[in-house]
Amino acid sequence: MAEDNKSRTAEPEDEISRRAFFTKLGLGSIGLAAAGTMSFAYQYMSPNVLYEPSPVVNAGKVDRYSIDSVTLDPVSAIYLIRVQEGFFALTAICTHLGCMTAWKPELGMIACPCHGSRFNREGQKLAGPAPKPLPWLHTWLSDDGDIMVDRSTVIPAMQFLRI
Amino acid sequence: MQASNKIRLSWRALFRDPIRPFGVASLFLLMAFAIAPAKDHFSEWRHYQNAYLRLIHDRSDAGTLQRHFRPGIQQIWLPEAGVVDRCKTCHEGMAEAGLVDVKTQPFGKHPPIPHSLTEFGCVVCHRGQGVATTVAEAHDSTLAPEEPLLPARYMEASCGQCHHEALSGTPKLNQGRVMLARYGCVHCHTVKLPDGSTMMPSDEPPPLTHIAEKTSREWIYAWLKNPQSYSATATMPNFLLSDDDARDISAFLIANSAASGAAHAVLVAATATRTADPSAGASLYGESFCASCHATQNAAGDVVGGDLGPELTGIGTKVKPEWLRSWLRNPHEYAPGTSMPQYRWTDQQLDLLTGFLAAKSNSDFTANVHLDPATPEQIAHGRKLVAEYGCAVCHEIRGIRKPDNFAPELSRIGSKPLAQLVFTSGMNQTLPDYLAAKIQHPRDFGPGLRMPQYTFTSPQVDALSTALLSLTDRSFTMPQQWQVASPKRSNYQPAGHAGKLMADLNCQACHRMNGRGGDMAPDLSAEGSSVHRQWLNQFLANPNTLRPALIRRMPRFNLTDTERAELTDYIMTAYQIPGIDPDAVSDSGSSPALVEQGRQIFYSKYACQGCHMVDPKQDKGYVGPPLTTVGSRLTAAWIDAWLKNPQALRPGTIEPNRDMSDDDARALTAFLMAQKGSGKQEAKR
Amino acid sequence: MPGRIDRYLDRMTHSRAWLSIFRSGNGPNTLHRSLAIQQSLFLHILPTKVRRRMLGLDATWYLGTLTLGTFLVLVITGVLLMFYYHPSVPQAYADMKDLRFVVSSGLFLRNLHRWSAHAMVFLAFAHMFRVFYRGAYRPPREFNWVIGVVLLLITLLLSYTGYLLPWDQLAFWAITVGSNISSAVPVVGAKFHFLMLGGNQVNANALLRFYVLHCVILPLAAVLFVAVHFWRIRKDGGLYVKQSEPARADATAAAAVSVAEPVAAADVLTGQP
Amino acid sequence: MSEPKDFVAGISSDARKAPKRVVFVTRRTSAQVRSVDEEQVQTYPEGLLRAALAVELLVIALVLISVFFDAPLEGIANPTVTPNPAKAPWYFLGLQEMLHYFPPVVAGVLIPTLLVIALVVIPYFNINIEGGGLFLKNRRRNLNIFYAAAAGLSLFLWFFDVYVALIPTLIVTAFMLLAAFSSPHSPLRFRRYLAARPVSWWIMTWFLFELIVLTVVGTFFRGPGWSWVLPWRG
Amino acid sequence: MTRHLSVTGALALALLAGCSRHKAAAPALHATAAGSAIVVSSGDKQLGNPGTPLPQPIVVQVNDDQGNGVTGALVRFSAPAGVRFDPAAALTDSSGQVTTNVTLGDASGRYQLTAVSQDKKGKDLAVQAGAVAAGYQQQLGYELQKNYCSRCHDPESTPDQVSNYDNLAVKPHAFSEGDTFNKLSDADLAALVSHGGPAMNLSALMPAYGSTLSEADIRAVIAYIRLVSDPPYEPPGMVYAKR
Repeated sequence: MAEDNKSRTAEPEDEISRRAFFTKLGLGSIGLAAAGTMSFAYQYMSPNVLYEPSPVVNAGKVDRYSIDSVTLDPVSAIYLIRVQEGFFALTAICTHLGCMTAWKPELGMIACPCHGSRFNREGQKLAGPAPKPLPWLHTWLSDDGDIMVDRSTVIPAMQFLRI
Repeated sequence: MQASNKIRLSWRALFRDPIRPFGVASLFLLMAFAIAPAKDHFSEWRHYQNAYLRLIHDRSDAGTLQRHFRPGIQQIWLPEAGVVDRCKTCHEGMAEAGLVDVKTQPFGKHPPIPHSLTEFGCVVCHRGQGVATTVAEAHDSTLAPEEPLLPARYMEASCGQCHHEALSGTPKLNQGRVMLARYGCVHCHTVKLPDGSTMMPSDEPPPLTHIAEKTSREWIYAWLKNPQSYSATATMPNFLLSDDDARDISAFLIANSAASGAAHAVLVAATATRTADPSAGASLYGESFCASCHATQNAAGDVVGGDLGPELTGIGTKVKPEWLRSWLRNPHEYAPGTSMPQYRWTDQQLDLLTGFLAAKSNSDFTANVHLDPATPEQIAHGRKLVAEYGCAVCHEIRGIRKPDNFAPELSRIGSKPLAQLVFTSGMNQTLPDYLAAKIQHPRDFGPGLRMPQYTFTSPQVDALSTALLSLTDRSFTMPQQWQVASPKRSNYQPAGHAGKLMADLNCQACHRMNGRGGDMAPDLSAEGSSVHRQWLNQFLANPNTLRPALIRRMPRFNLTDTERAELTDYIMTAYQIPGIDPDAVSDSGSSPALVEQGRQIFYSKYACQGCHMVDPKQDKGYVGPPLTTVGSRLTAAWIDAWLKNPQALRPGTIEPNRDMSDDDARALTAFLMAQKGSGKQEAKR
Repeated sequence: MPGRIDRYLDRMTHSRAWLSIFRSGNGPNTLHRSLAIQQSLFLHILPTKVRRRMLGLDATWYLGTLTLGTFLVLVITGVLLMFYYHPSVPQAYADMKDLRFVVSSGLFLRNLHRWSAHAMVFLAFAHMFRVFYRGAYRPPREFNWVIGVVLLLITLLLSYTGYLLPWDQLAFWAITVGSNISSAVPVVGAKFHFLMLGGNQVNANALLRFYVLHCVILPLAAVLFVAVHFWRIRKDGGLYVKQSEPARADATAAAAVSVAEPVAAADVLTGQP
Repeated sequence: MSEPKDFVAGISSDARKAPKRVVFVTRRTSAQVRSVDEEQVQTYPEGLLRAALAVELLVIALVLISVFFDAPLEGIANPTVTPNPAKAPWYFLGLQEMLHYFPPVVAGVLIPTLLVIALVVIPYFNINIEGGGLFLKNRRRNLNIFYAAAAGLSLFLWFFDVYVALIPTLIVTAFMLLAAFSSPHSPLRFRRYLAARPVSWWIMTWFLFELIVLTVVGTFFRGPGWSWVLPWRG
Repeated sequence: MTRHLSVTGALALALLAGCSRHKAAAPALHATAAGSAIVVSSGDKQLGNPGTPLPQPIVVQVNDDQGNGVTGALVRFSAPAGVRFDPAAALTDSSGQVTTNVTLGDASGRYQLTAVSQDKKGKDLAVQAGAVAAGYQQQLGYELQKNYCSRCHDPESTPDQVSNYDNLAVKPHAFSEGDTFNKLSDADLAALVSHGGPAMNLSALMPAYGSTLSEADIRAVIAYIRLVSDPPYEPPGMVYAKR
């Protein structure tokens, strides 16, 4: 009963202020908990492992590609292009709205079916709404002579893979 | 009362004015919410990644290692194989060549293997639970289909999931597979392989249809009681029969035996010779090279000889002389399927050999076996036991049909869930230990079990366990691109009359032809294109050995000239291989200069004398066959082709491929073709 | 510093935006507080007033409240778990493993969901027996009791359907055993079993059906009936008072009452006395 | 339309009328209004605050449990391998225990259905509105019914060897006998208490007792092949 | 109260039982004698496989000053983690010998096994025995060399496989000759095997196996040679952690 007596005999105003304190404590920590839960939810929602094909693509041996040839690998959505200077890889995804572009040999350019963007063989935009040229992808030769393309790393244009 | 009063008071204190407890409770709530993510943050794998970073931090190659290091959970995902491996999360240095000196797990470098780690993942070979990111769950989870880690000693089993042929890197697995076939495991246990085929036994359990002609009931009894006490190399396991059971089974087998077609000459002569001249018998035994297949115990007490046929140390105790004689005369009459060749011995030779063998007895084996005449009940009970123990699975027994899948199928034993295993008390509760124990002490796993007792050494048990552990579920669901074509099984039989002759001689017991046959003697598939007809004919008449280093030699069959001619013709015509054109290289008559040049490179450039001998006086080469008479034996075309690429003609031969130029090859061929001096003499003889 | 916070809060709670949302505004007087209940969609199914002694612990043990609490926890955790769950075979089990091993705090959420589910079943039972022994089911509350029974069944079904979703041995065999009971019903049993599993055995179809039941249909039903349940508490005259215990009631009341009129949280925020 | 009638039957839905306190009038009580206007407080904040408090405590407990105890997860579902024993969720184990004794139709269908029906109809019986003790009024008849019921039930359970359910039944029966031979004037408080219990109380208590016993047995005392095991043994 | 006691008692008992099952209490060994020297009499330098028992047991002998075996001397075996001895400690038998079966650890490579006894003054007498565990690559190398190399490189002659060693004008080196092989780098060895002796100005009796064995095979053979070389082979430029 000691509790009771104390509270009964307590001065109203400091009683009130104590209540005020506890209320603030309660609501405050609930607020914090809510905030924490938000960040917790964010952490939870961002996956730690992905079930996606690896960004590194094995494009096979060099001699599969003739000089001045443009080869589209629809699965990994990249162009494998061999020119005099060597090899380079472009993404086949249009920089406008992500449609899959197509190589038009008769025109000698890369065309996007969706909104008519046109790119030349080096990826520079020739026409259409596309905001950026097609990015060049990092390309190298593996130990056993296969051409490897990393779709996740973009390199500045005109860096050819010399053979 | 006091207590309850207190409780009531405290509750009142709590609920009189909710604000205060509300505040406090909210604070605790906040703390509680803080715990969960914290626990998640201090996870095992983070601890190991930090430890790894500390490890590589002050190495000289730290830069490279840190560049390769990927924080967070690492995973190898192979959808077609159903593999999700997160082992690399902790085993960060797995593929780091620089860490070869690091012994502390989980950071060591993976030892070199013929496969890429990322291409096959970890669990395919090591098992364990790939998805797990905690040590305990990853390594010793036992929930099917997650299995505990496969101990290193059985690792070869993992190779066996895809590779069904013998690999040079997996001796243990190969041995285990051979044992499965040789010790009759696959007689009772069906083992289906992913390619749809079934594992075939390689042993030859004798038919018991006419056993009464062959041996005595006493011997059967003693043998049943303990086969290994008759001969240590016996492949028949011990069924741990009680005296009565052994008695009844022997009674049944004798009673059940029927007369075979074999004609049994009464062996007056033999009994005479047995006492007469053992040394003659011994020499005949020797020059017939029986020891190539049959072992005997020598004076020193160690068993020497081949293991293709049964050990003959105590044969005299085992078989009746008249049976032995008729068997030696023509084994096929008694056991049509046997691989014992039909030597064409003369009656006198037969007597000698019979006498010699009949004298090889350890009479104390059956010494203290005394059996009363069998009663019908015993015979009936014997029949019951024979059916019960599945004797008919291996042996052909009159009136008892071979039971189908007599014992549990083992096609997927390698991934049997622990939940389905029944362990004996006190044993390690793992699948490998279960298999080992089951092989060593089958009867410990409960009364009424019929699996017999084998006498295996612990390496043999390891090998068998390894072979069994390779029979997994996964091996049946391997992705297409991983499957390795298992070796072709051929059931080639020589055709025609010569074929019949070769069947009688059981050439294929030792020689492989067109993919079928033993590996004791050279593969004859290319014989026709490699040797001279005349030489072959001579050889069949008197098979002198090509390789003095070998114990095993071709026995001499008393072939008639017509038989030899027939055989020679057949071999010369049937066993040709394409690409060897006899006319391409001149068989004889090359210029002496060329021969001399050949001699030069033979001795200097290629130093063939290291392994071969041409001139017995100076050469001592002992690895390859002597080439003193090679000219009269081999065709020039064959020698030429052989020199250029031996492995193409005989895969796996140890003669190294020297990529010889055509000129060198021609010169050497000329030189070797010139080596036929002794050959001529032989031809004359 | 605290003063400033107070001022900010004060300004906030008197801003037009705030008042447009919480029309009642707030104040220490009864009107504000009644309005706070009445004008909130969620609260208005509660009575604006409650007998003080019903707030004591021994009246209800707060079992109903706690059951609702577990339900809320289950809804939140359940929704979060759904983000990582595919109701397909065998992916469902793989998802369990991922939650266990790679999803941040996935294991914790799953535990929370599972244990809360058990707690809810237990609390629902406890609530029922408590109500019975208090005689709170008596007229005019008999229909609310019936609703309570329905809610109990829904709770059991929720837990039962959720039991299959991990697709492990435990789940599979519990559901196999359980579902076979239903096929023992004389006439419709077999058909019902067939419909429940979408086939004759527990397989991908069954998993999907249980998933839909567990995540959509049953929760909706539960929410609906809970609303009615609360509504009926109010309409049936508030929490049940036992006529036979006025004496103890007073004691409780005396104990439960504090002299000072308690200050609502919001009032403290507004700093009004 | 037709002109309005002067008398409208049906429920008045006049919003201005204050809601009336509902009073229940039993057979033996005359309708007299006892207005105990006891003190009421605002639900907000008083009630809500307490509710929030209760829920907070609950969540804290649950969170702590979840942090320290992991939810079970066994091997992937495998129709070919039946775990032994295959147990339903704990709250169904009472039922499964019954299924061990009775045919599915009885234990799986009949009993649960009856239970639900019983629970539903409880409030619609007037038997214990007054909460009168079972054996206080027309004792002889009730006693006979009770004897019959108890004996019948016990025999039934005994016939099926359902000792797990029989023993609680007997215990409850014993207490009911004790109640039957006690009166509101018994010296012992406990006996007075028992004597005042109405029939519904007895039935529900019996049910609760059975439920607890069966569930506990099914959860802890049943091993492979639903055989009897002792949890503290291994 | 009593129940509580009984329960706790039961728990305690269970605990004890569990423990006792786990650690099989080994009988305490007391040396009744002491030698002055300890030698490995058999089982040294064996080739085994990871996690597998060695083909032969290891036998060590404790001798007195006269070199006669001492009976009843205590010998303890020790080795890197993962290696198991059966028994790990024992008293020498009448001939002064202790025999132990060794199971190697799960990592392939070289293992140092130590046997320790004490002389009269209580000073430790230690002797080392080496054992190597062949991993996949070394195992492959072992099989290959057994087929292709050992006919000449292994002086041991057995009935099954007569050694050609004595027949060679220039004697090949046994693979265990570390002093010879450790001088050669992996590249040199690879060249020697694939191009033959003349390529390295060595005897022409060493044929070229470049077209017979694959590079991986040759690497495997080299790995085997490195494994069995005595003294042990130290790979050059190996990076060791500074700690």
